[in-house]
Amino acid sequence: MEQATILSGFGGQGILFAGQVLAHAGMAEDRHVSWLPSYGPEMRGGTASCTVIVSDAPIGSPVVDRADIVIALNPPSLARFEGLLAPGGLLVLNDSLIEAEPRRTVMEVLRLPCSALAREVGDERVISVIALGGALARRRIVSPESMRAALLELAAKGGQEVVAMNLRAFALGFERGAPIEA
Amino acid sequence: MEQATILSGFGGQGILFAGQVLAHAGMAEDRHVSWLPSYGPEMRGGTASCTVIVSDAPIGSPVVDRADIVIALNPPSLARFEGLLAPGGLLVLNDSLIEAEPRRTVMEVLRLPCSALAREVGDERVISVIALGGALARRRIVSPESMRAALLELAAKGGQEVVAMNLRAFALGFERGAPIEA
Amino acid sequence: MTIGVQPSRTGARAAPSFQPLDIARDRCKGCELCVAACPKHVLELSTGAVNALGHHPIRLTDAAACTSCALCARVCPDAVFTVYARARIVG
Amino acid sequence: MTIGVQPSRTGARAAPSFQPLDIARDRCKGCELCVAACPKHVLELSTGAVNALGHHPIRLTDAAACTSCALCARVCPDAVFTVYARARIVG
Amino acid sequence: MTAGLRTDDRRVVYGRPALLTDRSTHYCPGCGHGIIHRLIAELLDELHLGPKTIGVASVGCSVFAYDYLGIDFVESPHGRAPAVATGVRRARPDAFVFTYQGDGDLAAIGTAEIVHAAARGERITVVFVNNGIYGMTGGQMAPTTLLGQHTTSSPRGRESAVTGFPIPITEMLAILPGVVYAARGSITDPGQIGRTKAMIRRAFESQLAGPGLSIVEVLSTCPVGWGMTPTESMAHVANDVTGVYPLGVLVDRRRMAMGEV
Amino acid sequence: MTAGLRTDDRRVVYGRPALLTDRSTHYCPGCGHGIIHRLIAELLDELHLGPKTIGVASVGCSVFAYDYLGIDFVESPHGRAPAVATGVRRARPDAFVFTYQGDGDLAAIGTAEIVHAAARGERITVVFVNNGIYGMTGGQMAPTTLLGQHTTSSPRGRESAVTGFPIPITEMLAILPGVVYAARGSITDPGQIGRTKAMIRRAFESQLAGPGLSIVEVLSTCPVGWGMTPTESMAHVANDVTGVYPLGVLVDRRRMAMGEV
Amino acid sequence: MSVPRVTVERPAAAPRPQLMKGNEAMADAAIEAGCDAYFGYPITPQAELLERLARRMPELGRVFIQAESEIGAINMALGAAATGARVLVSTSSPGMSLMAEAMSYMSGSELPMLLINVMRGGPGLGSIGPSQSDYFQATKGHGHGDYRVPVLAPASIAEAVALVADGFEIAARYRTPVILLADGIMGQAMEPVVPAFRTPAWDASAWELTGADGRSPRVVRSLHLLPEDLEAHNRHLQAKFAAITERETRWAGEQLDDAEIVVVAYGTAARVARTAIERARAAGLRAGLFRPISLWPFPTAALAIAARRARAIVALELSAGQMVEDVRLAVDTAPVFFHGRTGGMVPTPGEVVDRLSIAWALTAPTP
Amino acid sequence: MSVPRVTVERPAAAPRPQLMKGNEAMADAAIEAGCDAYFGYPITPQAELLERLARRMPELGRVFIQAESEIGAINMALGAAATGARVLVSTSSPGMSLMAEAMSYMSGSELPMLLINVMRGGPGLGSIGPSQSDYFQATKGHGHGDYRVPVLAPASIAEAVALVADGFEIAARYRTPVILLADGIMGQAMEPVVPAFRTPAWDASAWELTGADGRSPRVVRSLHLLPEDLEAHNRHLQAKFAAITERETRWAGEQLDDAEIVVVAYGTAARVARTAIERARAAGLRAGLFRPISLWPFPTAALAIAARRARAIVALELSAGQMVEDVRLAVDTAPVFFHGRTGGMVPTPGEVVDRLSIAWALTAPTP
Ligand SMILES: Cc1ncc(C[n+]2csc(CCOP(=O)(O)OP(=O)(O)O)c2C)c(N)n1
Ligand SMILES: Cc1ncc(C[n+]2csc(CCOP(=O)(O)OP(=O)(O)O)c2C)c(N)n1
Ligand code: SF4
Ligand code: SF4
Ligand code: SF4
Ligand code: SF4
Repeated sequence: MEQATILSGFGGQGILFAGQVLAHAGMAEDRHVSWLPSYGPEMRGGTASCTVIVSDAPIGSPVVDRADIVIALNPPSLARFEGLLAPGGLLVLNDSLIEAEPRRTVMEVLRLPCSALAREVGDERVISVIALGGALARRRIVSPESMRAALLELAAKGGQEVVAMNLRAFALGFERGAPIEA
Repeated sequence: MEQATILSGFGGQGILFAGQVLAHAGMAEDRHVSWLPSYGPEMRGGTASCTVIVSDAPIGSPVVDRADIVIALNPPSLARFEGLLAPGGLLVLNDSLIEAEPRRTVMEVLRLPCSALAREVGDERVISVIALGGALARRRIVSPESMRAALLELAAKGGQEVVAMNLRAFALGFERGAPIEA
Repeated sequence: MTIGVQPSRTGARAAPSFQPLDIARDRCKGCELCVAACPKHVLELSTGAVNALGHHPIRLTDAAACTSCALCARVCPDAVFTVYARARIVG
Repeated sequence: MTIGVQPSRTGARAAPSFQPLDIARDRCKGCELCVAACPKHVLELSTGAVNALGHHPIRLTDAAACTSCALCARVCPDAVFTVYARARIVG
Repeated sequence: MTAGLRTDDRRVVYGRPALLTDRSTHYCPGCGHGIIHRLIAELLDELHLGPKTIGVASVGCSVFAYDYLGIDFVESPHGRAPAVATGVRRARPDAFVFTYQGDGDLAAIGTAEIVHAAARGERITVVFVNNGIYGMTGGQMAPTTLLGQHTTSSPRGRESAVTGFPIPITEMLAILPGVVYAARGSITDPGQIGRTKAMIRRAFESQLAGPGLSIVEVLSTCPVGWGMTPTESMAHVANDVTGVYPLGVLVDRRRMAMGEV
Repeated sequence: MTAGLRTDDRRVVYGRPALLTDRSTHYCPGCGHGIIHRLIAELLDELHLGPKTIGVASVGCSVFAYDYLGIDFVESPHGRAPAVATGVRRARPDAFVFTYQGDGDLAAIGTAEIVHAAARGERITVVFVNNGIYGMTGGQMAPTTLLGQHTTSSPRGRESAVTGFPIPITEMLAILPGVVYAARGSITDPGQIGRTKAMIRRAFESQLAGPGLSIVEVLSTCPVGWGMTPTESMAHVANDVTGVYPLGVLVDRRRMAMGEV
Repeated sequence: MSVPRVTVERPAAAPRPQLMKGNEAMADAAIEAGCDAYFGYPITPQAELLERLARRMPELGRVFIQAESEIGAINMALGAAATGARVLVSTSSPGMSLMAEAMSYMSGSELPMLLINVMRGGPGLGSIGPSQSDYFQATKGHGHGDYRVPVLAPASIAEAVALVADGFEIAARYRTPVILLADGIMGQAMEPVVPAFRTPAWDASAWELTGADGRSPRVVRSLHLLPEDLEAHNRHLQAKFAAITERETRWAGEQLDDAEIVVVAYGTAARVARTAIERARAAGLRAGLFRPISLWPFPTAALAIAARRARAIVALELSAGQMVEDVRLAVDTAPVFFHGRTGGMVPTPGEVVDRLSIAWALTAPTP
Repeated sequence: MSVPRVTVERPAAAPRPQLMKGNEAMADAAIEAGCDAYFGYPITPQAELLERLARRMPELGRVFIQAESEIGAINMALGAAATGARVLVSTSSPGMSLMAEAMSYMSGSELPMLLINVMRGGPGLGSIGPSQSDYFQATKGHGHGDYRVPVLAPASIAEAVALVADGFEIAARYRTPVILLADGIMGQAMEPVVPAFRTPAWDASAWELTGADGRSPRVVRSLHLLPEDLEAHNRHLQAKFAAITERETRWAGEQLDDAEIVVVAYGTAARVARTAIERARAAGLRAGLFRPISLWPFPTAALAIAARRARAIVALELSAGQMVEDVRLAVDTAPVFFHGRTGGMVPTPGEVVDRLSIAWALTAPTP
């Protein structure tokens, strides 16, 4: 099975990092993975996004025309990627910045006040990890354990403090994302 | 009918100029003409040569593999172009510089002490015109009149003196080149 | 248009409702160069808000204290400010 | 090898058969820079002859007058000259 | 006599220059390009040059200058702006022509083009924005980078033994007789910004006055590339960069010629 | 005591340097390249550098230097010799590396390469032969051509209004800290030839001594391109060219560093 | 405000043929075509073109600049073209290589220019002898990105003169650089030229930069950072290239009607072929000449038709085999043979006749 | 005296896959392949390659120089290669264009080098999005003169790593520059790479300049002023190119055995094709993938064979259609369709499936 996740938001929201964490987690589970950043016009300020594919078979196109999960952390991201969501896919929205309602209905929507939660945790840059936590609570692309392990590895160079913060962020998102009837 | 003449010698012997005179003369007789210089390694010092074609029909290749006349003013020129002479072609040699005998025999050879004659006329650079005069005495590619007219036109920028000298040179060559039984 | 006109010397405190700055909020990138340049320390980022560019935009904390010196405008890379002074009374 | 060794100071006129210059005739291009450089004016072009390159090569007109100062060799662009001086008598 | 004043009785003390378009720039927060763009827009307004100006954009973060300045613009390949400007100038003797170039663009790949535009004395103005780094491509070392400065391509800090020394290109250009005006300013505070604006004005006026190339090097910032806040960046220029690249007028041959003091 | 002398008792006072090959050059009669080649051959002989030298040829009449000097040589695209030499130098720290470049090659198309080799302080020596013209291609104007000089591409004489001014490129390079030695000599008479040889020797020794680029500009001749006899050409350099390009040592940082006088 | 135009004074004398060097004839043709500005850098074998314009352009009050390099020259051309000027650049092979980036920019920015490449032998510094080994470069992959440049190849000096005017015309009509691809012989040889020069139409009002006076600002650019935008721009360019292919394909044929061997050759190679074909026919070989004049667009359809009745096709080039690829793309009804000489060598009529005989023999219809 | 060699310390840990960015993986592969010297200039999307080597090469005591320009970089490479060094250069499309002249020189001088072009959208400044629009440039007419350069195109980051080593090997074996042609996605994406790096053989004794110590002087040159000499040199080069064509042609096939539609694609396009083919087969279309790995020499013969049983060929590129010309030269047994996106756009698997369906329908065997 092949699952594609698109993360998108402002630069400085830790989008690319979160995507790499997911890819690492997938690799830790001996799955095939690919991580593709938007390296285009978004560079300077603006919007950053990346596509992460986790699959049981060798991966074909690293560019997707159907995503199983779209994580949109700001309004432009929603507008840009909503359309790529596969029927029944999961849309994670940053409630703090996005008032708009998604145009499509054949999908599952998870609204999280990511910005607010990030401030709780203490650093805006963990916002993507929070959202990713929420997403994984709904779609077990990889196990929470693999995610934590990957976070430990990748956040390490930032020091204990940063690692702890990221783990908190993931836990928080994972908890808030849990389906009500769970 | 198409006639190709190759003039070759040291730079400074007026080779390219003499070739242009011949081409002009041909044009004056409403024939098709082409003039192709060697612009290659010879540039700096060394040997200079050019190929002049005068023809009644439009000219194909400006590069020839058969020449009707070869004018060789120094030893390297003889070595290089003798082979291109068509059977029965005319070979004009600068006796002053070339001791060697041509290797081939199926041709007409005209030996003229061009360098010596040039000094008579008073300028080394007319040596090619002298040789050309000799050649035309044996092969009427163009009429002497057309040649004189062309000389008048082309040498003009050099002034009266130069024109006169060139006319003398042509006359001298033409006279010395005349077949004995004429 | 950048001739260094000085704000009117009326001596009096500006009426509180007078607005010396127009701020193009959605152009602001929160670089805080104006904050450093403002001699009256009446500029700060509104950390609560995020503008269209995703930045916390600048805000004027005390309109009355602003002297319309326009130093903020001179340092702003994004030409966010239009600066006004009270009109002088003619005649 | 270009150290400015002076020719032997024997005082005496060199024997006429002494040849101070070896001239690589077929290298000469007849530029006459050596002619201008020679303080004794004993170099000139042999206008009668033409060398392999088609130039009138240089010739030494008076071997006896040449002081082996080697100025010709120092200015020659084509390293045509080898310059000799009489060997000094050892002991 | 404050009576009778209504709050809407306001005079504009400082407004957005007319030649700046409405688009907000793609530049990073606090980037010096924004300030320098504004100075150019102000001067073109003040000198009424907009309608006869042809700008020549270079390749760098500022390539988009043509989106922010409301004038005719032509884009150049990386480093070639002075050659492109030469073509514009020769074909349009009556136009006002300036290039806007970063230090990677002008002092590295474009060295031959700027040197020879200067040697020819092309009647153009060059606004040379030196932020000591390749901003657009992610903060690599430039020939102008300070010794010891850490960049993505000099991770251990620039070492003179391997990469040589910061290049004083404007000083090199200043010795060419074809250069009528050369100066270096900065934008570290309102005062410096004012002085730099005066330099650019002088450079523009030199072009209007007659032959010769005029150039103003502006010591700018790249907060993102330097890994500093905008305010720190300004301090860095004021404290460190100006030590290597001294501010001031390097040559003003018009003044010299006119015997001005 | 002249008795007992036989005519074959001869000492070589001056001989063809060992590193000059036997081929006669393709240079025109009286061309300065021949003299400068000889000086280089003499110095490589004297300093015993032949076996460790890698020469870098440029594109110009002198491209064939590799046929006349008996050393390893690599050919460069037009103007790029300093970049090629940089590659050679970095890959062969122990080699002796020099470029031989004409003024069209170095001061026109190759401007960026020489400036940045100098800025990097590459440990190479540049023999820069300035004959003020493009010889190989038929005598066109070069950036170094004197004002008023007639060439095939400046038939009315070089006019500063259109083509600017002769470029003092060596002076420009001399201000770069990466340049350890820069000097300008000529070959107009045995004395100047001797002085120029001393400059090239100093430049070679600077490379052997340590980091930094050393360059010697040699004011040379192009009799054919100038339409003068070789002797006239030498006089022209002595009387006119040296007025625009003064002879002498422009900078000797080794000396300065070592406090030599 | 428009580019200063100089009214061209026609030669007083009645047009009687003049013996002209190719390079000089092309220079004069450019002047007569109304060329406003020339930018170049010396290189053999095109130097006389630059030198001629160095003398004549200033006399006419037009722009002549010898740039510091080929890169300088073509970027000056880019700037001048952006102001609407009729621009000429000339060079030879190595210089052409240096112009790859700017050519891509000019095509992308839709700027017109005529660029003359008088080819010499390569690769590298090579030789200065005549060559056709820049065919691939001119017609295919010179610069980066998806763009094409019309390429015109003259087979005589008279034709070179005509193609200079045509080149300017095509450049302006389609807002694209145009390459006139000549070889060293076309540049160096002298042939009679009837000075029947032509001044084609030129309307730059659609793109010329004049200063935004009374109109909204214009930007001449090749950057479209959003891939969506750049793709749209590329679609526009491709449509233009399709139109050029449709309308500007040029070729000439000689003795094709009964030809069983079709020689495909352009430029000097076509001249050699002509002589060879004469000799071949004298020897009983029915040969004919198909001569592409536009190398891009290549006359694919016309060649396919001309090849139908042929039993063999012989591509003749002064190269190791470049145009022959386009010949093979066009022809699948007969075997395609190749003959070429490289490095400045020119095939002789004799050796070509030999090749034709071989092809003739190899393809003899089995009785 | 030989180039300073650094013994490469193999990664201590057992080779467990690492998630690596393409640009960084290629940089590491070059280091492991024994690269002595790197010369480059920053440009997106290859900057990380330069940055990685900026950190690692000095640590290993090897040469890293950020040149003043791409022209500086490749000419430094020329000089270093002349001394026998194992040289790497990297750039992206516009920078590649600037290297045309020196590439022609290096091929003519027979100097080895690996040159990585991480392609972006063109023409001109274009965009920084992924592209394959430099195919013509890499395989045909980049520089002037008759020369060819081996071109290798990876379709995954793991393959890019392998081809770096292969590239160095081919470069040394045939004394030629080699191009590794990647697109922006190959440079920017991250995929697992098993660090199974390889250090190919390298013997420079035949050409390296060391100073003429105890041997006669050597000259590395491309100039052969006598056309006869240059032609002889060209014959030698052409023979070498023929040998490369014979021995170094590479390609891969997927599901070709029963394929009635053959998709021809390389690099990222091949990855998209793979997904599209999966979906197509799910829909009952028997499609397969022919993936050229060496773009020059192009796997002409292999493709011709693979195409035999196919009823349609679909060339898929991130360009307006360049490789498709080589596909057409190879295939004459089935219609060749083309699908491409330009300017940094990447075809989606969905749109490719649509194209396959159309080709499938159009070529349906008439009952
Ligand atoms: C030929 C070429 N090489 C490299 C690049 C990549 N590139 C884009 S901008 C740039 C340099 C930017 O630095 P600078 O000129 O200092 O401007 P800044 O971005 O710092 O303002 C480079 C190398 C390019 N576009 N073209
Ligand atoms: C890219 C390129 N452009 C132009 C040329 C033609 N060319 C050969 S030598 C030369 C310049 C020669 O002048 P200079 O460097 O002064 O050397 P000189 O011949 O005067 O000694 C030129 C332009 C070339 N070979 N390559
Ligand atoms: S200087 Fe301008 S952009 Fe920066 S914070 Fe102030 S208003 Fe905002
Ligand atoms: S200087 Fe040399 S080349 Fe010139 S004339 Fe004297 S010997 Fe001959
Ligand atoms: S990268 Fe640097 S130069 Fe570019 S916009 Fe950002 S701050 Fe400005
Ligand atoms: S053209 Fe000039 S530089 Fe070249 S060889 Fe002749 S004299 Fe010397």
